[in-house]
Parts: sequence; C-alpha cells; structure tokens
Amino acid sequence: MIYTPHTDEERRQMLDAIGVGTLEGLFDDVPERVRFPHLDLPAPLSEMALSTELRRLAARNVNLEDTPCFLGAGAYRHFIPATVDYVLQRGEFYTAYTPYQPEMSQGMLQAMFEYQTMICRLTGMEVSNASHYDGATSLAEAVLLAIDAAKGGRRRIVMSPSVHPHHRGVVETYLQGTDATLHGPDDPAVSAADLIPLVDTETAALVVQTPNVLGRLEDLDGLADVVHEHGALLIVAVDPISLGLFKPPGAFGADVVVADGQPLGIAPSFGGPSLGIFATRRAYIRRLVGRLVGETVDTEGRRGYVLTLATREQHIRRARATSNICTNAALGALAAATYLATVGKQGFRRIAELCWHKSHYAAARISNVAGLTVNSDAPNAPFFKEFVVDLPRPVREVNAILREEHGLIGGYDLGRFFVGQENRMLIAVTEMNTRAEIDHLAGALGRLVS
Amino acid sequence: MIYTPHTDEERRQMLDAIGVGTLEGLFDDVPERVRFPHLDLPAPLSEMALSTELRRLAARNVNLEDTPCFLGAGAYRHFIPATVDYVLQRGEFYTAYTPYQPEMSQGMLQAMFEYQTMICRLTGMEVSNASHYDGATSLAEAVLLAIDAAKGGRRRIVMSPSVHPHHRGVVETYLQGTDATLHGPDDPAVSAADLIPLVDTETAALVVQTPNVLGRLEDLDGLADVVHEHGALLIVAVDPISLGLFKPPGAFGADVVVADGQPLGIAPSFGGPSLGIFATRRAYIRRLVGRLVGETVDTEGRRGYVLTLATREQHIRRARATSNICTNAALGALAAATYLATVGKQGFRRIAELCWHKSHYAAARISNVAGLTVNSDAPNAPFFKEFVVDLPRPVREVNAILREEHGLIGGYDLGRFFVGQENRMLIAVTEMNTRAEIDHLAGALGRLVS
Amino acid sequence: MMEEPTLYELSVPGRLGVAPPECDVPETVMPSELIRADNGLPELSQPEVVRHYLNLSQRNFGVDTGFYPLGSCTMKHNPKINEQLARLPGFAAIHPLQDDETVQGALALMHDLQEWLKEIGGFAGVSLQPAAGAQGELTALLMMRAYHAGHGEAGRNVVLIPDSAHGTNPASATMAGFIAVEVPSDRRGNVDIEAVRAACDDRLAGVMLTNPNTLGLFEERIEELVDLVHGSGGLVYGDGANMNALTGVARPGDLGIDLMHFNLHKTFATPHGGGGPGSGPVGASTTLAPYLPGPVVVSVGKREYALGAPEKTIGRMCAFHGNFGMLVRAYAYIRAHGEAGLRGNAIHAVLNANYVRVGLSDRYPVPFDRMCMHEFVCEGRPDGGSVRALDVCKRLMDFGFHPPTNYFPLIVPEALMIEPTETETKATLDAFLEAMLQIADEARDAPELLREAPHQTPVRRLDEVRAARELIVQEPKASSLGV
Amino acid sequence: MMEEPTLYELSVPGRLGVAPPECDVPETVMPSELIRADNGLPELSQPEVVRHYLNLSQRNFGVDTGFYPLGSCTMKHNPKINEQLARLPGFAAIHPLQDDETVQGALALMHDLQEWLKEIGGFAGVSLQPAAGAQGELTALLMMRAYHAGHGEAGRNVVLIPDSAHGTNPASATMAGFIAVEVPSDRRGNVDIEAVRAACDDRLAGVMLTNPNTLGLFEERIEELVDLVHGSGGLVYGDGANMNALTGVARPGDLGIDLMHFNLHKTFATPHGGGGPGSGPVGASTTLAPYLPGPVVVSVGKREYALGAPEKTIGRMCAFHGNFGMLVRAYAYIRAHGEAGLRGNAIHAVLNANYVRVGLSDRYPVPFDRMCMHEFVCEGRPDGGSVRALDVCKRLMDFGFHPPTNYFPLIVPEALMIEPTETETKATLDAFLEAMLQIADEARDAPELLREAPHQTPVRRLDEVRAARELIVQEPKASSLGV
Ligand SMILES: Cc1ncc(COP(=O)(O)O)c(C=O)c1O
Ligand SMILES: Cc1ncc(COP(=O)(O)O)c(C=O)c1O
Repeated sequence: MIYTPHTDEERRQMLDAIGVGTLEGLFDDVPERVRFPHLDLPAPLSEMALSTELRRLAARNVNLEDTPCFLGAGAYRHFIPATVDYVLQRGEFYTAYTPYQPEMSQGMLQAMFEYQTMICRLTGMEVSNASHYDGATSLAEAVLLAIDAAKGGRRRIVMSPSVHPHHRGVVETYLQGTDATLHGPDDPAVSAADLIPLVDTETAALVVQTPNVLGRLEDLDGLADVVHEHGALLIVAVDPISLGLFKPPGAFGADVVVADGQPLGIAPSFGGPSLGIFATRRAYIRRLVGRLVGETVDTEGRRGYVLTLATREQHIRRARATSNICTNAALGALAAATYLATVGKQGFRRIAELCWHKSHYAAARISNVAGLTVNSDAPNAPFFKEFVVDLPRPVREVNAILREEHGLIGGYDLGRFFVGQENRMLIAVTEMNTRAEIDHLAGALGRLVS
Repeated sequence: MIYTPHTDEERRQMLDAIGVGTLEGLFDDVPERVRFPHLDLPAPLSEMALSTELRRLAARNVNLEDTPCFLGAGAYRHFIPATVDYVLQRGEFYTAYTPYQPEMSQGMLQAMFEYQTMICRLTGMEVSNASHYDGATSLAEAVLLAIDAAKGGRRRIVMSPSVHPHHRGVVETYLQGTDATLHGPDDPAVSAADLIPLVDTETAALVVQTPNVLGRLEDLDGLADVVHEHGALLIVAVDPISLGLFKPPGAFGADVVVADGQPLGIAPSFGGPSLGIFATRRAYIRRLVGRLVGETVDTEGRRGYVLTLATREQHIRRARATSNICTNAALGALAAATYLATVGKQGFRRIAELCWHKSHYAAARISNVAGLTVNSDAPNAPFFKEFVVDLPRPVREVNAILREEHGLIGGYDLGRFFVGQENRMLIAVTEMNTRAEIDHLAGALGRLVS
Repeated sequence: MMEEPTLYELSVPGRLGVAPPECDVPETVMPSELIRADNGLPELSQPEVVRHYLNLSQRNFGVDTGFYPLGSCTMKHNPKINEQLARLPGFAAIHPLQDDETVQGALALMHDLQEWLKEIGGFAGVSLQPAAGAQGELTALLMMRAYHAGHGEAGRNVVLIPDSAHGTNPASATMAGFIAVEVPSDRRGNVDIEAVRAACDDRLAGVMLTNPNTLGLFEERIEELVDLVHGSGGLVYGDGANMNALTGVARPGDLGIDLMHFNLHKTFATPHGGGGPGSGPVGASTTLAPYLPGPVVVSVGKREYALGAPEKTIGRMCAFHGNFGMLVRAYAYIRAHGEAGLRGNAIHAVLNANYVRVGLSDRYPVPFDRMCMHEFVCEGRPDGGSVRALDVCKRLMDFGFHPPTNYFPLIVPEALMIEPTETETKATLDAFLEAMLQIADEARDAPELLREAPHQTPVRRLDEVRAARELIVQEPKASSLGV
Repeated sequence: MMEEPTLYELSVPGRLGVAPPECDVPETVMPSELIRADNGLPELSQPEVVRHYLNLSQRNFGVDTGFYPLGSCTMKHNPKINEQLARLPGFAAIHPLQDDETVQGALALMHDLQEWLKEIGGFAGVSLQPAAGAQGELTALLMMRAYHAGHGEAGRNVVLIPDSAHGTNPASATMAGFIAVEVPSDRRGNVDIEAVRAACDDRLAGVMLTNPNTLGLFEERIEELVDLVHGSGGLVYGDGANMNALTGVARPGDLGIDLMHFNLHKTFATPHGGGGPGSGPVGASTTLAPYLPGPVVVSVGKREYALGAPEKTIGRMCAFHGNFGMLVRAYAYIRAHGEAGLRGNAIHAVLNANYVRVGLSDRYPVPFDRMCMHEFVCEGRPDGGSVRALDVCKRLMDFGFHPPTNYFPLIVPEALMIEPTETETKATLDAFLEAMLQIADEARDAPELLREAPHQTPVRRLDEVRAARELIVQEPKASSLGV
C-alpha cells in the first residue's frame, strides 16, 4: 500500500514547477516548534503482513457465523443475500462521495430515489430521506424536528420507557443543546396507551417504539389522534423487518417513522456502520434532515435524479439548517435497497413470518421448561422476534455457561438496561436460528434451572 | 435462487404465442419412454440453508489460511493482493464469455493483449496465447505442437524425468491419440545436460522443467543449440515466479515455454481452476493453440483488439485445427495479469527473491539438524523454492505427526511420485512462510529424528 | 468513451506500487549468472491498476450487464452466493496434494457431485477431471479408443460427426487419433440416419452426437440411431453442451448414450469467466466407466472418501483433480434447485427459446421451423434480404443486447443461433424481439445503418482482416524482447 | 447510454426472486388485525436485481473510476485489502453487545486506534463514537458546553466561526445550543485575528478553527489565535477534515487545539460510500478528555480490554460503539503506513496540490496565492471571464474527470476547491491541467460548449430548479401510499 506514486525524477520536476527546492520547503507556514513531530507508531507493514495481523485480531473475536446467537437488543443477525455485497463492492459506488454532481452520479442518485420509495412504501409515509447514521441518531433528529415543528415553543418530549435505552441515551445527548426535557415512566412494561395521559399542550412529541425493546408490539390504534389533538407529533421507532408483515406506523397516523436499518442486509459489524431510516409526512418535507433525492429531467428531456431541497441543509443554510448532517449512511441505504429488491415483496414478508414463528416456537419451548417464565410482566402482549425470560440466576452467569459449555451466545442481560433486571434475559430469534439451535438453548437453560 | 422469473400469467401468454397448451407440449419430440424421469436428488435449499451446508463442508477441510503449509509440488501458496479478487469479481468480466464480439468485449480483449505482452516479456518469447487450462495441458499441447512442427514425421519426445509427474501423465494421455513415444531416464536427479545424448534425428522435442520437480534450476545453456542441430524443438516448463528473478527460457533459445500460472494470483483451490501459460516463437504463430488477441483499429481509426488467426482454431478449421481447445482459462489469465500489474517489476522480483531466501534459510535450518540431509542427490545444484529432505522414516508418518502434534502441513511425499522415495520429503517455502513457521518445522523435524 | 491506455503506457520507470513482503530471514547469496537484469513487467501504483481494470471492465459485456443470447453457450445467471461460497478458505485455500484426511469436505462434495451427475445423465460413472467441454470430448474419445483397443478392435478408427456439430467435435476426434467423417443433416434438421447406416462398418469407432443438436432440435430418431451404431460395434458419444434442455427432461444414458461430457459452465451455471475456466465432467455407461480418467473420488467408508483411479483408466487429463472451484459452484447450483428446480429450468429454457422463435420467424427465416429445445437457429438476413447476419449482430449492440452466436452451425446460411436461457424474463424477451424486428425494418429501409453498426459501443466496427495481417500480438517495445 | 428503469418499473406482480428460508418449526397463528395486505416492495428476479445495480453503478463515478479532486473531501485511494479485512467474520459478524471476553480482538483494535489517533493528533483522549465529521463537531461542542457548565460558566454561549468554515460548523454550533458568530478572513486568507480579539469576552465559549482552513491555507497566526482564545476563557475546537495535510507534519494538540474531530473517511482512507458511512472520532486535551462520549475502550490488564465511559462523559452519540467497520479500515491504513508513510502521504498531498495550483493560477485566478497545503481554491471563471464555475465543472466531466468542489468556501466568488490527494500520479495531474487549460480556451472561444456541458455523460445537465419545485421524492404509485 504505497500511496505516493511519485518517482524521484517526477518529484524533482514538480518541486521545480512550484519553485521550492525541497519537500520541506512546502511547509514554511507551519511553526517550526511543532513541525514534523516524531510519531510513536508501529512500523509499516506489507499487505501480506497486514493481512496476517488483522486476521489474528479477528480470530480473537467469537463470531456469529461460527456460533449460534440469541443476542438482539438493537442489532440482529439476519440473512444477507449475496447480491448485497456484490453491489456494495462495486467501486463506482463505494469509492464515490455524495452525488453533488448529478450528471456523474446518476447511479447512486437513482438507487437512493428507489430506496426512498421503498422506505415510504414500507413505513406508509410520504417522504424518506436518503439515510441517517443509525436508528438512534434518526430518533434524536426526529425529536429535534418535532421541537422545531411544534407550535409555541413546546419543550416537552414524552418518551416510552420501552424505547431502546441506547437510542434514548442519544436523544438525551442531543437534547443537551436545547432546553427540552424527556418525560415518561420508568417501567419498560407499560404500554403505549399508558403514556397518553402524559401528553399535554406543552408536549412536542410522543415517542414510542414497536416492537419495543422487550420485543412487544405496541398498539398504535388511536394514539395519533390523541397526540395530534394536543398539537404534538407522534414519532414511532420500528424494527424494519416487522414492516414486512405488520401494518406500518403510517397507517396509524405517525408523523415521523425512524428505524435502525441494520437488519436490512447490513452486517452487525460490532454495531456500526448501520443505517438510520427516517421518514415523515409531506407536511414536514422542508424540515426533513439529511439528503433528499428528487426526480427531474435533463436538457434533452431525459429523466434524471438530483439532490434537492438543499436549502434545508447546512452547506446552504449554515446555522439555520435543519441538521448538521453531511456524510450520512448512503452505502447502508444502498445495502438496504439491494436487500429489499432481492428478497422482494413475498420474500420480505416470509422473513418476517419466520421471525414470528421461530421466536414463538422458542418462547413456547422455553416456557415449557419448569422454572422458566416468558414475558411474565405481559403474558398477553403480542411479541415479535424478541421476548423476555425470567431466570433464577443472573443472566451474566447463565451466558458464561451457555458460552463455555454449550457454544451458544445467549440473550441480552436486561440488567444492563434496567436496574434490578439482572435475572431477565432478552432473547432474540430470527430466521437464522435453526430449530436445533433453539432446542439446544431451551435444553441448556432447562439444565441450568433443574 | 429461483431461475425462472415467469409468473403464471406470463407463462400462459407465452404458451399461447407458441401455440401449445401446456409446458409438457413443448417436449413431444422426446421419446415418451425416457421423458421426465424421476431424479433422486436432495431437496432444494434456500440461499440461507445452502450457505450453511457449504460452510459445513468447507469447515471439514484443513485450510492454508489457518495452517502453515510446506506443500508445493506443482501448486503453491503465494500471497494474492486484494486487487486481484476485486477485478475478478467484476461481473462484466466473469459473467462474459469468449470475446467473439469485439466491440462489446474490448475490456477482456485488452486485458488479454496485456497478459500476452507480460507473458512474452517474462518468458522472453515472442508470442503468448490467451491461456490454456493449466500447466500440464499446456505442456501436452506444446508436445503436440512439436510433433506437428517437426519435419519428417518425428515421433520421439525426450522428456526429463524431473518434469512434474502429473504433467508428464497428461502428456502420456494426450499422446494416446498419436503414435509418438516418450523417452528419458527414470532417475529424477539427472540434469538437463544428461539428456542431450538421447536427442537424435527422430526426436521432435526435448522437454525440460526448471526449477524442476525437485526444485532445482536446470542449466539451459547450450541446450537449444544441440536440440536445434538435431532439428528438434526445445520445450521448457517453468515456475512463473522464478521468472521474476532468473533469466528466462527465451534467452536460452527455447521454442516453447509453458508454465502453470497458479502462483500468479490464483488460489490453490484444491488444484483448479488454474492457468496454462503457453508462449512460443513467432515462427510457430500459426501453430499456436488457443485464443490469440491482436491489435487493430476500428472504422474511425481508434485502437481496438480482436481475437485473431481464428483460422487455426477448431470452429473454423475443425478436424485440422491446431487444438480442440475452446473454453480456456481467461479468468485465470486476468487474475495473473492483475497480479503482475499490481506487484509490478520490482515487487515481482522481490517476491522471487524472498522465495529464494526463505527456501534457502529453511534448507539451512533443516540441514543443521543432525540426521537430516538436504538435497543429498545433488548437493551443489542451485534450487529455488523447493528442496528435498531425506528422512529416517516414511514421509506419510512424519506428515501425520506434523499435522497432529504441530499443526503444520508438511512437505510432499516423493514416494507418491517416484518408487522407493517414501522417505524423501519435498519441502516448498514461499514468501508466505514466516521465519517462525520455518523454525517450527525444523524444530519439529529435529524432534522426530532425535 | 475514452480510450484506456495499456499497462505499459501507464507504466513509469521506478514506480513502486506495493510494499513487498518483509524478509524475516537472513538473505542467501544468489547465483548472479542466472539473474536477469529486468523482468520486463510494468510499474504502476495500486490506484492505477484498480482504475485500469475497472475501466476495462466497463468496456466489457457480461450476463450481469444484460441479455446475452449466445447460442450453444447457455449464458444463464451466475448466482452471487456461489461466488461467495467458492471463496471460502475451506475451498479456495486447500492444496490439491493434502492428505485425504484433511480434505474430507472437498472429497465429499466431489463425491456427491459425481453421484448427482450420474443421476442426471443416467450414467454408471463420472469423472470430474476434464477442464472444459472440449477436453471432455477428448477424454471420451480416448476412452472410446482404449475400449476398442481393449476389445481387440484397434482398427476402429472412424468417428462420424454430423455436419451441424461444434468444431470441437472434429478437432477432438483428430486429437484422439481418429479419422473424423462428416455426416449430413436431413430435411428436418436431424442427423441423416441413412448416411450413418452407410458408414456402419468395422472401421466405425463411434459417433459424436449432440442432442438437442446445434440447431436446437431434439434428434427425432435418436433411439434408432443409437441402436444402429451399437449394432455395428460402435459407441455413441454425446456432446452434453446442450444439457440445459434435458436436465430432468431426459437422461442421455436412458437414450443409450455411452459417453457424454457435461458443461458445468453451461448447464450448471458456473460463470464463463470471459472465456474460461469451464469444467467438463464425463459420464460413462457401465461398460465404459472403468476407462474414466482419474483420480475420481471413491467412498471408502461411512462418510469417508478417498481419491482413486478407475480400473482401466486412460490416465489423467489435467494436473490435479479438475476445476474444483467450478465443482463447488455446480454443486451449489444443483443443491439449490433439486429435481423439480432443475427440470423447471430446462422446461423454461425451452419455453423461452420457442417464444423467441415464433416471435422472429416471420422476418428471420427459420430453416427447420419445428418446436425447438433451448435454442434455435434462424437466418440472419431479414426477409431474405442482402444484409448479413454479422450486420444484424453489430446493430443489436446498439440496443444494449449481446448478439447471438453467428455463422454456426455451418449448415445454415447466415446463421444466428439464439439461446435465451430460462433466467430471462418475458419483458426482456419482448424487448429483444422488438429490437430484432426494428432491425429487420432497418435492413429494408436503411441497410447502411446496419452495415456501419455498431454506433454506440466504445469502439466502432473493428478491422479483423488487418489484425490477422499485421499480427500485433504483444505490445511493441523500444528494446528487443524484454529479455 | 440507455436509461435504466426503476425497480418498480421492472417489477411484475407475483414474481418471486428468491426461495425464502425454510421454516423448520411449527407455525404460530399471527394476529390478523395487525397484518398488512401488502408491504409495497417490488417483485424482481435475482438476475434483474443484479443487472439493475450493475448498470446503475456504471452511471456513477468513484475514485476507482478516475481522478476526483473534490476539495475538502480528500478522495484518496481506498485500499482493496482493507475491504477484504473489514469483511472477515471476526469483524463483520460480531454483535455489539457480546460480552467483552468474546470480542477482545475488536477491543484491542479500537484501543490501539484510540492510542494512534492520540499520538497523531497530540491529544490526551480519543472517542471513536461519532459517526461522521459533523457528528464529531457536535460532540466536541457538547463537550465544550458541558465543560463550561461544569466550571460555572454556563453563560458562555457564543462560538466564533470563520466565514470560510464548512457549513457543518455553524449548524453544529446551533444544534449544540450555541450562538454561531461569523468572523471574517483577512487578506492572506487567515482568520482575521482582530475580529476574534474583539469577540473575546465572557460570553465566548470557543472558536471553531479549520486548519489548514478551507482555502487550503495553514493559519499563519494559529499560535497567537489559540493563546488569545484561551486567554479569554474560551476553548479552541479544530475541524480535522483537513488532517491529510498534517499527519506527521504538525499535531493539532501541539498547537494548543483542545478538541478536534478526525475524518477517518478522509485522512485515513476509509471509503466515502457514495455519501457515507464515515467516522468522526474526537480527540481531546487532558482537560477535556473526561467529557468524551462513551463507551471508549479501556485497558484493564495486560492485553485485556473493556468498554467504559469517561468520568464526566456527555453520554453516547450513537447506538453502539461507533462505525466499527470503518475503524478496522482506518486501523489497517495506519498500520500499513507507519510514521514515515503517513508523513510522506501528507507531504505528497501538499506537493500535488501546489503543483496543480501553479499550473492553473495563470488562467484561474487564485485569490490567496501563497503556498497551499493539501488543497487550494481558485476562481472558476477562467481569465476572469463570464463563464461560471459550474460550467467549468460540467465541462470537466467530458474529459473524464470528476469536478472539484464548487461554490465553497463562500468567500471566494465562483470558487473551485481542488484537492488532488497524494495518490494521484503526475501524469494524471498533467492531464487534468491540460483539460483545465483547454477549458479556459474554450471559455474564451466557445463558451456555449461549457454552458451546454456536459456532453458525454449518461444524462445532460439536469434541471435542479424543477426538481425543487416539483419535489418528486418517491416514485408515484397508482394506488395511495402503499399502505
Ligand atoms: C456444442 C458444443 N460442444 C462443445 C463445446 C466445447 O465446450 P468448451 O468450450 O467447454 O470446451 C461447445 C462450446 O461452446 C459447444 O457449444
Ligand atoms: C471542512 C469540513 N468540515 C466538516 C465536514 C463534515 O464532515 P462529515 O461529512 O464527515 O460529517 C466536512 C465534510 O466534507 C468538511 O469538509
């Protein structure tokens, strides 16, 4: 990996053209005190040695290709069709930057336009941006949009306690730059309907997540009406896989729909890069954050695509922009688009169905084990992909045993999200988990409690 | 992987257009007795399940990425820069076929033209074809060329016993269709010069390999003169890596140079696909086997490339073609071209040097072990990349111990090539073998003899 | 599109593109008299190499680019998952000479593939060794030769080959030491059975049949033909290049074929690679199976496999065990489809071909206009006019389609051989038909448009005559031969 | 080039592209009232999807296609090996919530990368969390805010931003709740130090400096400026987007910068992905490091690592630990280059930029014509004529070059911001210069050629006004919203 193709001869010619005698001569403006510091970095490596070194590091991680996994809680192991990486590896796509020059970037622009269309269809919304960083930052920007859009300086955000705690954490960070405040109960077992009384005329938005962090599908019926009556916005965070099967938030009157797009063909990759999905109603198009692709024509009347409504964005509007976002997650959006196009209408629905069937099979198997209860705090709430198991001992310990004795990556330790829930395990089951793996987990848990 | 995109509706329309009522109706010409047989094949799999199944099979092989390896004998572990696979994965290349329509295939044609050029430069020859299947079939075709080119119906081929036995085997198979015969001593330790007395006026070709199957560099000096004096052709098989450093056969007057191109950026892949390199002198251009790309111009005078001299080939000349080859190893040639362009003049030389240094270091380390001798039958012959160690016990047993107790893939059991050589191990060392691996091997062998 | 310079034009003396691997051992002095001054390679940076090949790729057309109805070549979709799987270290990074114990996964895969090909073809044995279809032909003919020799009939040295056969057939026959004798086709596009009958004597080693033949037609009297040849002591070799019409539809072995090569790069969707690699396994009847080239994979215990040679093997056809990387892909293809899937693919390949045939036959004469199999041949002179098939092909490029095979088979004047494959949608076929019919109109109204085509490609029509005359087959270099 | 239909135009109702995964468990009845009738996705075959994206890709231009001197964006080569390595299952297939014991390799990589960025930037602490440069800015400003609040100076709510700054700077300041106040640039292209001095009061939270600034110029009085701001209780944030000029040349921390974001997708060669993902780690001085967002990786024993939060952390900036896949690539880049390599890259980036600057300055006025760093800004109206920078950009496309950044920074009229990067060869730069000079001639002799450019692209100049007016931002559908 030699980055400087210059030969000595060429370097000489270039310096002559510039009119300096040496390479150092280019840096006279840099204070001598700090110029050319010694950097204590390891010696350079050839591509071969680099490859060896990184393979060594990679091998020190337990990976989900070799190990069955029941961990979810915001990042999921779904099958990624081979077409996705084939498309991502096209150099024309991944080594390009934001399509500022549309005539040379029709490929990415059309792909983003199609992404926007598919996201609109899936969420039931009218406008989708061309991506945000991840689900958490999409949510934070949705909250900022609501604060901005709400009439009369509303500064109150009601947020369900079953929104993913990390996403909530990002909202909290983003709100440090505002005087808005977050409200809501602590118990993640409450339902969306329980939050209605908290929505008042000071409220800018109600934020719910479905399936929520415990895997439960919230009942969105009627929610939007109440929220809108109070002059606030309804923000709904979703698992995009659930949109293959379930009625979308748009059908329930949501104003902004956000999601983390990782399940749509993006490798978990230790949590990033992911994709922030962000869709809203046409009424808010001028408050939309991030890039937006629009259709137009060229001078010969041919259809083409451009970035549009740039007047919302920081490079035009600067301090008054709808957001500071510049670099986004375009490649993640391309992955999601390729994923959705590959699995298609029927395939996507079937994947969601499989997540339903497999997670319910797993819940049934586990609840058949004497000593284990599933979703004890809401036994009748419908759930999707994830559910909670009460264990007689800390999840930490159980997971260590699952790992060491059974070669399984267990579920998530809810104690890391919620105080006092150290014995509750959040188990995620997707189309990737085979019946044998599920039976293995149920058996292993059974052995632990008996 | 659904290959038939037709909907029921479309199928109906198509059958109507054709004028048959059912799909079965398309097959009236097929005797009913044999029509639509039951095939006992496993049930189809989704992409996800397929992926699981093949990963399971792959995991049952010990692979060279995870295990240090000293096995060579015709297939080698060399470093493959990442650019190679990047290029191979371009769909425009790998899903194309032979560039019969040059205007739509300039990419592959130019790449092949450049490949031909680099092969000519490396071998010191004037003409290279655009690939053959592998080194063994290149050699067989070279022998057929010699038989065809030799004046007066010569049918005698003198072949060095140190030509790779599998390659020799393929030559023997190909000669079944001729009345030509192979001659030469049995002992692979003889040198090229020892073969000169066997070349007579009945001889069509002398075939030598350098470095030969035992890793030794043959002295080619003067060989061509003698061979040519007798009216025969000199065919030289090489390890292409050696051409980075050593004088090429073309410099010694060879008439045909063949090689197995696998070391040039092609994964060993259990022995195939590989690449057959085939280069010759301009005098034999009309006898050349396989595709040949030539430069030309289009109607507007722009440079372009086409397949040329098709009159040699089977699709034109049929029974009188120079060979039956049609599908070749174009993608392997593309890999080799990308490899050579990536490592470049200096890099390629350095890789060859490293093979030299590392193999000599290994030989020195091993010969320092009491009880082990290196190249006992030719202690002074220069060698490259490979050398022979005499062991006090069968290589079979030693390799099992190396594998099970040391996690190493040992060298090749020469007893599989030559009778009575069960205790001789052919060890290959490339730039991929670290000093630590080599020391490990030497130490392990030392423990075995002490 | 701009011209892409060659690697050597881009090269700058002294440029270093990569950091070569580290030397972690003491160096050993090298024999200076053997060392060359210059290995003649170009000198480029890595970004230059990447851009060069990316730009070249954009000047190339593959199935992934668009419709590629190249007859006889079966340009079907190459699944991306197969590319990923063949690159798993457990497949790509294994050495052909590893001890059998360490490659049981690879051997199991090869074993199962052998079994499946036997099942699909109706054969008793299969060798996966041959590297391509033509090598499969040679293999089969050498087996034929060995068989006759082994039965005291070394005098059988004539092989009958239909005039419609692919050029590899006669070329392989010659390489195998046979005399290739051409037999004509009859009015319906079948092999002329009377001509075969006339040649049935004790010099007949066998016949090379392609079925469906290269006109895309199923040999209507195949059973009679096979009986005839067998009756006179000859063997029947089948060129399996057209098996995409027959998987799950008819097993060649059931029709009495003794030997056949498969083209994994056609029927089983392994990529054509811009010209290769392919893979041409050979199937053989019970009588012929012992002659198959080795090594083949044998089962030596429950789920345990080894490499072994058939009893009377003709020897090896290539250095190791065949094009294993292609075997992985073919295995994946068969495993993904199963019986119904394979049969469905064959049926839809035939459906697509017939749909295009009926859509074209009014304007492009189809000499043997009966139900075709996976492909058909028409005359590339629309309405019998003066425009040539080549012009039609070049003009098709302007519509973004790869042209069909042209001037083959030789028995149809101005032949266009069209094989859509089952992976194409009706919409694509309709667009192709529309283009072809427009071209037919242009041939009538504005023939120059065709004669000067293509107009939209990176280069216009290329001068092939000049190429063959000047024979510039490597880049000229200031100095001599780069030695 | 032909128009590529959209996915929905290609879609056919009822088409199935993939065999969905098997269901190996008994099915559970689903709540029918929650189920949607149609999820609104298109229906395509796999080959259609592949062709669609391949054809789209060919209508896109990346660094792998050619020269891409997009100023401020540092479009350097993205090594192919890094792409392979980031895809290793041990990196790509690990879950962010796995127990620390099972991801020691990932944590070690992140730990070392933190250390290296500290070393390169001269910082006491680094958090790898921010997802891009702009998020790094927001991070740093929220830290600034927390710092002042923690020191009883919550009243400091003004952030000074040079008029040459990137738009993300003021936007981030607003998001962080500050009042963004613009400061002008002086005659030499530096921040006007007197203007800063005038704003130095107890409302000053800090200043956002880009150095080299967006004119590509090193701030000549940087040390004075930093002292001034520090002296009045403010903090200095550095926008690290231009670090490709400074790696191994000067450490921002040594210059007194308190906080800075790195752009791994610029300086450390992670790909820009057609617009993202990026990665924007933030470095901080000893005083500010406790405020960094978490989690960060901490060493908890010999070669043992854990995730932890800095003492006074502002919280988290994204769902998990940052864009890990990009961290792998940046790690690989740094590891491959080492100290001398990184410094050499910076030096040659500066060499290339100056070479282009002097080659153009006769025809394209360079308002601040002194030695530049990795980029420079000139006026895109050749010879001061009437042709606009946009026209020059569009015309450049016809030569196969991606245009430079235009109309930024705002302080240069008709700005063209040119950043060649170190990976480009002299030959490429010369070809670019030649094109630019030819365009200057054309601007004089045939300005229509520029105004109507581009001529060679898949589409001609696009109507952006119409796009903003009509706002077609998803494909219209016969029925309602696909619900
Ligand atoms: C009918 C027929 N037979 C044989 C062959 C030769 O096969 P291969 O190219 O794989 O050597 C072909 C190749 O196109 C063919 O079409
Ligand atoms: C000077 C400068 N600052 C900040 C940014 C924002 O960085 P990002 O796009 O990674 O958010 C950019 C991006 O181009 C930039 O050029």
